[in-house]
Amino acid sequence: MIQNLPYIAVALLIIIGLYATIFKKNLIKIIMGITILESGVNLFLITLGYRKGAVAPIYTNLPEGTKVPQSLTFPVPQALTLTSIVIGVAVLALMLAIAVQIYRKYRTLDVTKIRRLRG
Amino acid sequence: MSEPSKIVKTIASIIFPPTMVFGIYVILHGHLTPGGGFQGGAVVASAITLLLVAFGTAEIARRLKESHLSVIESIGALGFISLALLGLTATFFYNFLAGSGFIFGRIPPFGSNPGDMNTAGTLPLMNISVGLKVIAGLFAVVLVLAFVARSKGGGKR
Amino acid sequence: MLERIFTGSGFWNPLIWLIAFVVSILIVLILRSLGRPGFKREGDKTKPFLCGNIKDIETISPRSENLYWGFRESLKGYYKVMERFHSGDIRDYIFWFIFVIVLLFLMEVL
Amino acid sequence: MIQHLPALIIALPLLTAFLMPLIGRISPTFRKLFAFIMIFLVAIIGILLVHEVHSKGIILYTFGAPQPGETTPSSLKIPVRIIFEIDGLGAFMVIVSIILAFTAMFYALPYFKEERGLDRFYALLFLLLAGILGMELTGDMFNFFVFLEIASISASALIAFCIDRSETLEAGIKYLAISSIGALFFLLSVGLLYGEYDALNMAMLAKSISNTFIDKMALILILGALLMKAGIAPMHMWLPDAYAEASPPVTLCVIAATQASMYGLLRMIFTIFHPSIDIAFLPALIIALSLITIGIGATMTLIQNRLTRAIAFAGVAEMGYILLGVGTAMYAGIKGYGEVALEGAIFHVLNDAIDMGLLFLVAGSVYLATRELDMNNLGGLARRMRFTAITFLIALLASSGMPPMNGFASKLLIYESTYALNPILSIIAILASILMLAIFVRIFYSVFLGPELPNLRDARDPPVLMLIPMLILSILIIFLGIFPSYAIDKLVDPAVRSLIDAKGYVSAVIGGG
Repeated sequence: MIQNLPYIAVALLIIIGLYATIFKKNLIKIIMGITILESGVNLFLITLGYRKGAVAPIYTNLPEGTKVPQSLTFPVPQALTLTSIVIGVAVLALMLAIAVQIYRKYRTLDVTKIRRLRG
Repeated sequence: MSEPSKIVKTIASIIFPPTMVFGIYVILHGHLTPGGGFQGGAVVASAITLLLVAFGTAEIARRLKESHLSVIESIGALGFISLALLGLTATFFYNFLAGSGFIFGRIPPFGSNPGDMNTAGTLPLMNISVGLKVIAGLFAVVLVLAFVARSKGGGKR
Repeated sequence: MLERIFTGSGFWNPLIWLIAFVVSILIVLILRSLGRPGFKREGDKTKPFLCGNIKDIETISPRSENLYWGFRESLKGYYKVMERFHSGDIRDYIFWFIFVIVLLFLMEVL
Repeated sequence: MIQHLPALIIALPLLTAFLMPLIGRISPTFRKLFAFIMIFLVAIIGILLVHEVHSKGIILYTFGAPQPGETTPSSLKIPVRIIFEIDGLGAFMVIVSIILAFTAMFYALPYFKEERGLDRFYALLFLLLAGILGMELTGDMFNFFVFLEIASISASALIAFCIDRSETLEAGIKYLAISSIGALFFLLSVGLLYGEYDALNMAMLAKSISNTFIDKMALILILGALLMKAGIAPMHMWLPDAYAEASPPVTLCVIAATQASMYGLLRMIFTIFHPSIDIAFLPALIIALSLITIGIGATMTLIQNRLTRAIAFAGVAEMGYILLGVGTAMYAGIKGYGEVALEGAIFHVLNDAIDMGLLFLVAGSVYLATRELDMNNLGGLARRMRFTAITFLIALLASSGMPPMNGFASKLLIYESTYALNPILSIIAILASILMLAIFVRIFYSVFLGPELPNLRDARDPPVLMLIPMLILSILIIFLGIFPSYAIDKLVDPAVRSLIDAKGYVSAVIGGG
């Protein structure tokens, strides 16, 4: 049970993120929802690389008696997560910048009012 | 918007140098310890953002032009891509410095070791260029958003 | 150059089509030349007949939204649904995306 | 140098994108010249690459390896490095993207004159090109995700580029939000596959995937994300917004990104998942989705009053035709008429890109001449803009599938193969195509025919530099229409063959049979 806790957290985060993106009206909250969704996916990737009782795969100053590579966690998912975080920062920055400009033009962040493109 | 108090300014000035040093440390030791260009760059950019919060947008924008930031960003990205292109003797992104005995060229021993800065070939150089790009890019984002926030706070439009 | 592509049950050759097109145009031209040669275009013969007192007939033309009015009128119910479907609300976009994934998932599980 | 082509075709756009802010400081004219030279170089590299692929078969490029072809390190038997793997389909998509990007850049150089921040615009355009090309060349799942995100981020920044109009911002954030969620689902499924097989390489995954529940989940998530990115109903709503509000050069590049997503779909379905995964309802569902897409696209075009938006909905319908071919091929297996359907679908990718691109370029010329896109306020433009009217006529005939234009050849392949599957499908497809023709005639009438409007008296054809890309695309349409077998033999057939030969794709990387 306890080792499944991260996966439950992943599911919760993804559901919370999707809930926020589908049911919240404020554009900023939708952006937050996307960020939460992204944290869920990142947590999932990190959890994949975990090995019970293993240490981080850093060769400098490993504890005495660590077996390489058996008692190291997988480094690849961590690299994936880092890349995903960097991409997430770019997406977040761009979305916020556009949201600011949208607020300037529409004077609102309510997505039910930001819909000149329809039909 | 009221001016931040003296306490904020003082604390920001005290915290700023260690944060900068820590960020640069994270960038430079990216190939040895957790961290690297992006993480260290984010730390440095947040240090500058701290100044932005404490001393106001106008003061920072007077000293750091946004166009300068974009030039720094370009230089960082160009450094990265040209390091990758230099590896074209073998393949793109080939680590041509590793084990060459030249700068960052020492081969580290396998397994646990105390960590030697002078290893890993092109990786530290790439970390530095990514760091430059991230510092400039993140700070430009913060600066632009701060400008927008200020122009709205003034009740314009 | 034999320009044909096979479609499983037949083939398509644009050159043959072009030749047929040219031939049919020739036939049309021949038919046209069989018409009355003395026909004159002047006068009111070629103008459309309009009742009522409409001025500036040369500048009036139906605007884009009035074209195919009948089509639109007969499919009014459909288009009402479609306009509600294309609401322009960003949440609906995300909702339909999730909907399709959940649909796929449920179809797989059930 | 020839073995480094796959790396250079990504590296050059990236280098250009990063150089742009520096180049822009020198002089605007130099910036234009530089952008043009670089896009020309990228096009040349692309053509050379395609030639290499056609003469030598699958090309591999391993990043950071001592040799480009050394896919697996000597001590390990699994591919750990990022690998670019270019087969016939990838080469075909490179051609499609390069045609679109080249004409877009050509068109953009005179289109934008007075706007600020143009060096960012060109930088983003090249970044978008790098993202699209990366998606088409990569042989690594995670790398595909990264390039997908690069393409979405730069595309949405480009869509929202003209911040003077509020609608562009709206379209930009809608595109960014939906595509980042889609990309996150893609990443989730990459994580699932990695957790199960410890592999990110597409060939490695294709070899090891079996029919487990997790694989099916991963396939469903990937399919959802890529169908959305390809603009398939009911997830197509971002597409008319994005296409209609972006400036025409950007729209062309976004079309290329959409087609790259369609490529991803083909790659995932036929190379990675198809032989081993068995989801019974999937082909039928794909066909159903494609019919919905065709129907919605064609009927929604009718009630649009904005020129670009009407064209964009027609683009939705075109994506439906491509998916119909794919679905038929999935249903029938890649043999017999299934192969014909796949051939039609892949050929239609090229045709759709060219037709839609030309339509949007014409819309851009109309906008440039009149500053108006509402069709209620347009009319009689053919008197003043003869060249534009003729190119629009060519493009509308092509995209509604009239012989002898290129759209007819590919649609015929799709019709006949779906007829073999079920006549009703192809009847619906043909009816929708006829409807599209009728609607395009309406658009043509209301924009170009009718009496001349007094406020549009000084509308003119765009300058010669902008006519050239339109001319290029028109010539391509007519050429591909009259000589379709040329394109099919040279480009489409290698793509279809490489899709059929999934084992070859795998063994090129891992070795063995």
